[in-house]
Amino acid sequence: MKSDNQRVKGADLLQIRGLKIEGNSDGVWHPIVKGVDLTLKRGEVLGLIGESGAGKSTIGLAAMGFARPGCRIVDGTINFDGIDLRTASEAEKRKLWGARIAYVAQSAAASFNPAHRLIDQTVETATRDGIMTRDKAVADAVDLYRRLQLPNPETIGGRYPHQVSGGQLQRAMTAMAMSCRPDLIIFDEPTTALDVTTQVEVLAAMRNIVEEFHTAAIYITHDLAVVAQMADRIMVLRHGLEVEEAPTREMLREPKKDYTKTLWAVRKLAKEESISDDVTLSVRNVDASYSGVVKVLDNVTVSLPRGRTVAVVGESGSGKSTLARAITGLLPPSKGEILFNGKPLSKALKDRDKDTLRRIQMIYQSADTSLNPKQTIRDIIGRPLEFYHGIKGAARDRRVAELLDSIELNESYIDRLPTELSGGQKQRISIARALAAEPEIIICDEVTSALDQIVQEEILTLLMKLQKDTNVSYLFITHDIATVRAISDEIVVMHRGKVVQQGPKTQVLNPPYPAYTELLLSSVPQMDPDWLTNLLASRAQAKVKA
Amino acid sequence: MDEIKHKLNAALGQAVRGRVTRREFTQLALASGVSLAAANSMFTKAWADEPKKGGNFKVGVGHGATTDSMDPGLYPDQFTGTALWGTLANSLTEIDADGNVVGDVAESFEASDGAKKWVFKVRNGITFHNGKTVTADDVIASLQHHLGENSKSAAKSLLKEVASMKADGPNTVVFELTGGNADFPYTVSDYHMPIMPKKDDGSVDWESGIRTGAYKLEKFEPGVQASFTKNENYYKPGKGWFDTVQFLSIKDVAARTNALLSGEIQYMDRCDLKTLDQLKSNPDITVSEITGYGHYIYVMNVTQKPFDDVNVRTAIKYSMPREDILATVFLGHGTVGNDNPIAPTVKFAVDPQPKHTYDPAKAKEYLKKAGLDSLSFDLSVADAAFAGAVDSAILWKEKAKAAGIDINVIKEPDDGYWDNVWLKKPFVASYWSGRPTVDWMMTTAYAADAAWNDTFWKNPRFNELLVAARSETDEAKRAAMYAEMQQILHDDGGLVNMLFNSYVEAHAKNLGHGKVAANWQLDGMRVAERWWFTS
Amino acid sequence: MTAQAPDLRSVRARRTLWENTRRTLASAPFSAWFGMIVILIYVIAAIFAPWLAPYGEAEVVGKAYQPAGGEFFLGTDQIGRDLFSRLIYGARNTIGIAFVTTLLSFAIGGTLGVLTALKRGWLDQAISRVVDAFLAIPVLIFALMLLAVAGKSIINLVLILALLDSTRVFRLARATALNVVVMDYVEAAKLRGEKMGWIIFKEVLPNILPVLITEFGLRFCFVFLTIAALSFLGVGIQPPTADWGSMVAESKTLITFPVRTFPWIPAPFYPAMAIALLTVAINFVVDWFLHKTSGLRDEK
Amino acid sequence: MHPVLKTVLQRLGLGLLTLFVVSVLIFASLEMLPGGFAQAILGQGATPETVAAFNHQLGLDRPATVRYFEWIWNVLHGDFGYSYAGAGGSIKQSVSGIIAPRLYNTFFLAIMTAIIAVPLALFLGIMAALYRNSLYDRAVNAVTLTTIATPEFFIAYLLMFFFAIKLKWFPSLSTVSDSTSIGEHMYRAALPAITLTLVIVAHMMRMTRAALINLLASPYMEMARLKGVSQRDAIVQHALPNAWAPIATVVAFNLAYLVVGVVVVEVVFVYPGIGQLMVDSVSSRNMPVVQACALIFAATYILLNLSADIVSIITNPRLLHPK
Repeated sequence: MKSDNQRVKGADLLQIRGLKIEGNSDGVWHPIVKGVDLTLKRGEVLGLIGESGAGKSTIGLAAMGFARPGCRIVDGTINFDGIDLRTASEAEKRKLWGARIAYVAQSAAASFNPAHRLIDQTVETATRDGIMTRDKAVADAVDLYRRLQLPNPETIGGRYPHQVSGGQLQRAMTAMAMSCRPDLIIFDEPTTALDVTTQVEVLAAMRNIVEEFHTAAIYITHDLAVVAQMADRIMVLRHGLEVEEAPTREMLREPKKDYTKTLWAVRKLAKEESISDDVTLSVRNVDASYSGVVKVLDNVTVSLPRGRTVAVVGESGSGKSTLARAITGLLPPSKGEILFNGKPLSKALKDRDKDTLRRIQMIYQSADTSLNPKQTIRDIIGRPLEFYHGIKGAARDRRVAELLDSIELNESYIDRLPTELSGGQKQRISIARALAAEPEIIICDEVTSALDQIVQEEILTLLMKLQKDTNVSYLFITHDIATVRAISDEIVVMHRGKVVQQGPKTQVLNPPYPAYTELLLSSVPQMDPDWLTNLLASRAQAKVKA
Repeated sequence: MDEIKHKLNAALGQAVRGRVTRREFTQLALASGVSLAAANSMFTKAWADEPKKGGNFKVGVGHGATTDSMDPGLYPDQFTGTALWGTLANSLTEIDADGNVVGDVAESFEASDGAKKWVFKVRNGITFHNGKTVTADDVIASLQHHLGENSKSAAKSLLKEVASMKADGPNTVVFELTGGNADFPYTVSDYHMPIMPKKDDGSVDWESGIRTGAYKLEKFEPGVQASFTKNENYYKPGKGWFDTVQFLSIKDVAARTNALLSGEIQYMDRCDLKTLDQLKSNPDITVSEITGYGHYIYVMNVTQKPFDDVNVRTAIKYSMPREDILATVFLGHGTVGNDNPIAPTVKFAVDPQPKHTYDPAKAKEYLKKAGLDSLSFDLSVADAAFAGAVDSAILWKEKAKAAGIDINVIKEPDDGYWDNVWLKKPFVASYWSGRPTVDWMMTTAYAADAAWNDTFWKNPRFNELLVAARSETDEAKRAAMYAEMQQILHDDGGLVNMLFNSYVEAHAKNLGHGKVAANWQLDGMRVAERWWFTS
Repeated sequence: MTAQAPDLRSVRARRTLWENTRRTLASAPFSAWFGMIVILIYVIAAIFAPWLAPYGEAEVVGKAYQPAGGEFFLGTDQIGRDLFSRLIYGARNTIGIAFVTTLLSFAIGGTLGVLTALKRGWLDQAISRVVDAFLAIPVLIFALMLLAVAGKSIINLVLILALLDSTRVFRLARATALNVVVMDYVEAAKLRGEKMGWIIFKEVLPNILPVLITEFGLRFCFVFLTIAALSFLGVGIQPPTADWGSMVAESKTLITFPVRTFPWIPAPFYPAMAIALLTVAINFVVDWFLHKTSGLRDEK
Repeated sequence: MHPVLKTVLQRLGLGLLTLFVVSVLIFASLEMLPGGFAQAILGQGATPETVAAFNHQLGLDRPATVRYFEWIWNVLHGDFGYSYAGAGGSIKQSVSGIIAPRLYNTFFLAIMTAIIAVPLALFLGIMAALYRNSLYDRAVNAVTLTTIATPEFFIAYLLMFFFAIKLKWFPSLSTVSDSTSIGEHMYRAALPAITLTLVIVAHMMRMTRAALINLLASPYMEMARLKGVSQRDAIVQHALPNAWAPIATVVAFNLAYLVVGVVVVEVVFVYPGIGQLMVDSVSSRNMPVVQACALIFAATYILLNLSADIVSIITNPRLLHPK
């Protein structure tokens, strides 16, 4: 897809009209997609964007004539190149799937069969219907690997899924989708699970290949900046309905609907930076390692001022979460010391007294795993109250209600189970649980990364409000630069267990950058549809220079 | 089995051997109330049952363990008894079908000196399976095997009255007893005392299985099977008809029954009484039933409360519904006991009066005499004592309530019952396979000094009679003494003799036999020697 | 499309427990219904045995092996007790004993399993080794020996079977718990400084309960099959206590004679069928339960 | 293949440890057993003297610990000692001598059953997973369930009634001796084998089905479908390879059962297997034999589990080809 929309489009390839889909949750059918029209021309790339629950993946799969178990297509037509996929038999669809319509799933790691080598899975479809001989298919696969810039394409096919990195897997899956040169590929959040720096490469690779073979594609994501790079047209979805649809540039320039505008707005949130040198927690030259072999923290020094927010950024494997474990005492440091209000903090968890434990609380990335699904909100928030402050019975419930109020939740939630709350609400509960302890420090480990952008914003605002009220300090671990901008006073950049840079937000986020910071920042997708093109160009130049 | 039928059977047996004419037989038959036609057909059938040589005889026995050994001193039960004694070997004497002792390896025997000295003559020309002739030395060695310091033999106690054994010439053995015992010939008929070849070192060769019997040992797999082939030069005329004999240890009664039904075996012991009617209704199968010496009893320790009071004991005796139990649990297979351990078929047996039958009123009376109006005690039982012990006990418990007696039935584990319960718990189920003589039975279990005095009952009068009767050679006097002893035991003893059990066994129709012995199961354990195929 | 399920729920008002159960039951397949009804009947029989049974448990009411029908609904047994009554009391004893045993084995095995999963280290090693040893010895024979040692009584039977069974429960509980103890909420509890007891019973146990309950159903069946086998080998349950296992064993010889000709022959069949039916019923329910909790939906 | 080798060695090590614990457990409980070999053998006829004579001869009058360590020492030298039975006579029966033929029978029956049962179970299981919720599935489910649900000996007797007594296809007695020919042996062991098959197939089949169906939820199965893979191939090529581990485990468990758990069947069909030997020996307190049997059982169990582990390793690339 060129930077402008002048590219010649073929005839309609896919036509969806009045698509209605229902989902089943314990015995009850409720609408997921409430009547969506969608047209896709040959060689065209359509971006489907929306928050979770918008029904984008469901539509994407429906475009293949497939509904997940527990879902059913109840109305509308799905016309793929003259074939009505709604009425088509399993057998007919099976012929199309893989051969003419291919699917690239979000988590390649989970979607590759762990028992088979990549190459076998790549060529499976191609060889199955005798479209080509195995040798030919293999040769072709290797070629695809090469085009997708996979390292040593000849041999990588011989590896098993668990032996290659996430980014490579995602590309391998694209190769698998391409193996039969389909007319249409469904990309279902293909880069969501990847680090920014990896994401860049994968995006580039996918975009090129789709362009080369002039394949039509539906690109599903929640990340505007990403879709801006990939799609010719963007369709915004919400609660199973189309909000608006327009060519990419138009959409970015002047979104019409308020909802779309709010999506854009998220990017604007930014905290007023304020520096302080009243340090409450300081980590000094800490080394830490799992089972004494791999050093995950290498001479790390970080200091957290009272009532301020220090954001720790880095990609997966940078050791930022390990830092949190070291501070909480889950992973006692092998070297260095941690000072809390000037006093050294005993390294191991079991050596810390109740009060110390109370003062340092933690909030996890996934509220699903950090809230016990079998406990009601009352128990979850109430427990710290009982445990630390000995508040019981009615008093406890009153306090719980206050806390719920402070996290802007109605106290009627008090008897709910976590499973009955939305992602955002759950995360609020974990915040409340942390607050209940009345801590001095809260360690936030990727607390927003699992959430939709709008929800992210709400949570971030809430955290800031709470900081104002209680003067609590945040150690905010994240990989998302936007979030960092939004919340931090100071930033710590980590890479391979080392601290690359620590300093005030303004300083870190503005040149001159250390090399890694540069790479990191530049890899963050921008709203500009030309961003990727330009970035690749500039990096190419940089290579040439070097 | 009433006495006339006995005769009739005997007569049939005789008839087969041509010793009874059709007329004699028919008269006997008519006398016992059998119609003429029936008598005729019986007679002819008997003739048809004329012994025939040949055939492979397979027997399923409800005993046998992987620990069974060739050592006759350790034969625990029917399996080793029937296979390794009754089929393979002979003792000095044997008990015939009518319960009389007759010579076996010994041709003759006579007592002198108040039955303290016994002279046995070894039968002429009788040989072992290896062709060697049996001599007095072999006999002595064989019996010596059970004596001596570390003998583990069950026969040890039987022979403890033997003061000395001497060979007088190649085929005469002289026994000196510590006290007179008119029944000594019975003692040496025991299945633990087969005659075995003497080894050069003076000890006896029990391992090889070389004996004198009607069949030679082919293979013995403990707990599985024992197989035999015919001994062509067996000394006994008209015995040992089969070519081969195999005994299979089939402990599960259902499996045993099925084996018979499916024709895998031709003979089984210890039939399951519940399904006996079905078995009988099978045209190819005959069920035989012999009331033997064996009796199912419950024994109380008379030295312990409340059983130390004779009135309590009597009350308990009257509280047992023997008839009901016989009818329900044993489906009528047996003869109700009367608290006398001597089987009616045994010489000198009497039936003491008053009969102890189910009589709650009387039981109450005796309780009163004992100064009680109700009674409650534990009764330890397990089917290891005898099949049906548990069910009988429960039935008893139910009925005894009427007499104000509350029996608390405790089911003990079968495993180790004889070690941990019998002779230990105050009131237990027990079983005696019985002995062929009054003296032997009483000496074993009711004499004050008996090793297995499971009632701990010591009655002076009883004991002096016992000793006296032994050396008493005058039949009449002896009978009187034994009668009195049985009466004393019945009135005062600690045993509740529920019933004499019948050996209920089944076999294929095409097997023939003479009169069946009552002293042991499986035709006195000698089924293989005595039976034959008719077709 | 599980992704938005929570959102949907959050807008819906919270359901009462009763409503939940009702919905769940409504969605139950036929097999599950069948199972539940059968179990219900058994439980009722077990609880109200004395009122339901026409005669007493051990009461001798007639002659041995009276034919079914007429005075005795299913005829009488080997000493003339009413078979139907014994069948009903059998429900009480068999189910009761099996239930207690299983409960006990889960109490032991479950707790230890979770504990070791949390603690690991030498304790884990030690227990696991012993458990392996127990698993390596055939249950029947070992039970036989232990019963001979401890003496034959219902209490001992229960204790011994529970002990032997708990080793199997232990394994499962441990394996399942291992997946839970890595959860953040367990870590959160540790960070809070919670005691082991709280973590086991409040954090972990509730989350492995479905698996345990499922296993409970199956173990339950195995237990009374084991009891049946033990009865067959002659170390059954104390008479006159009626227990299906021993009832089958007692009348085993009746199995091999033609049914038609003798109306009372089916004697062993009733208890056997009682056992079979219950096991099947339980498994149906368990299957369904498993299916629900695993959240897995078969296609079609 | 070093991860495999590592596990094997590890497991073998643990196995030996387990064996040791087993021997202690067994010995201890035997020591606690009331009564002794002598009483057991002599039964009602036991008298103090004879019992004493026995115990002295068998050295049972020495302290337990001494006997245990003596025993374990000999075992380590491959000597399982002599059976108490027949002790005292000039011919001693060595434990190995007693066990060998019965062990052979047991394994014969186990293998015979396994050859029928395992493929059958796998086949049924895969089919059930393939046509899940179909009539076939429910039928197989119900039938197999009933077979697990019925007491073993009950099934055995029914089979015996129909096939041995009514139809007379097979013998009701499975008595075999070392002289029996293979063919004869198979014929005689037929009914026990069928009984055992009925008992274990259910379990294995259900686990196979469950293992497969569990995988259906995983994303790569959805992917397979979206690649147009047919139901059958999806199950056979994509699910099965990932299901071997659990299947292997349950198969191992059941095979172990075939060796250690068949005592009931042995009793019913009078099959001279090792289970009956052990029960007899327990009731007769024949310590050396019991110990040996227990060790054999434990060893079998351990080895089978080991092989299950090996299967799950070689079928799991993550373990077989580490990064």
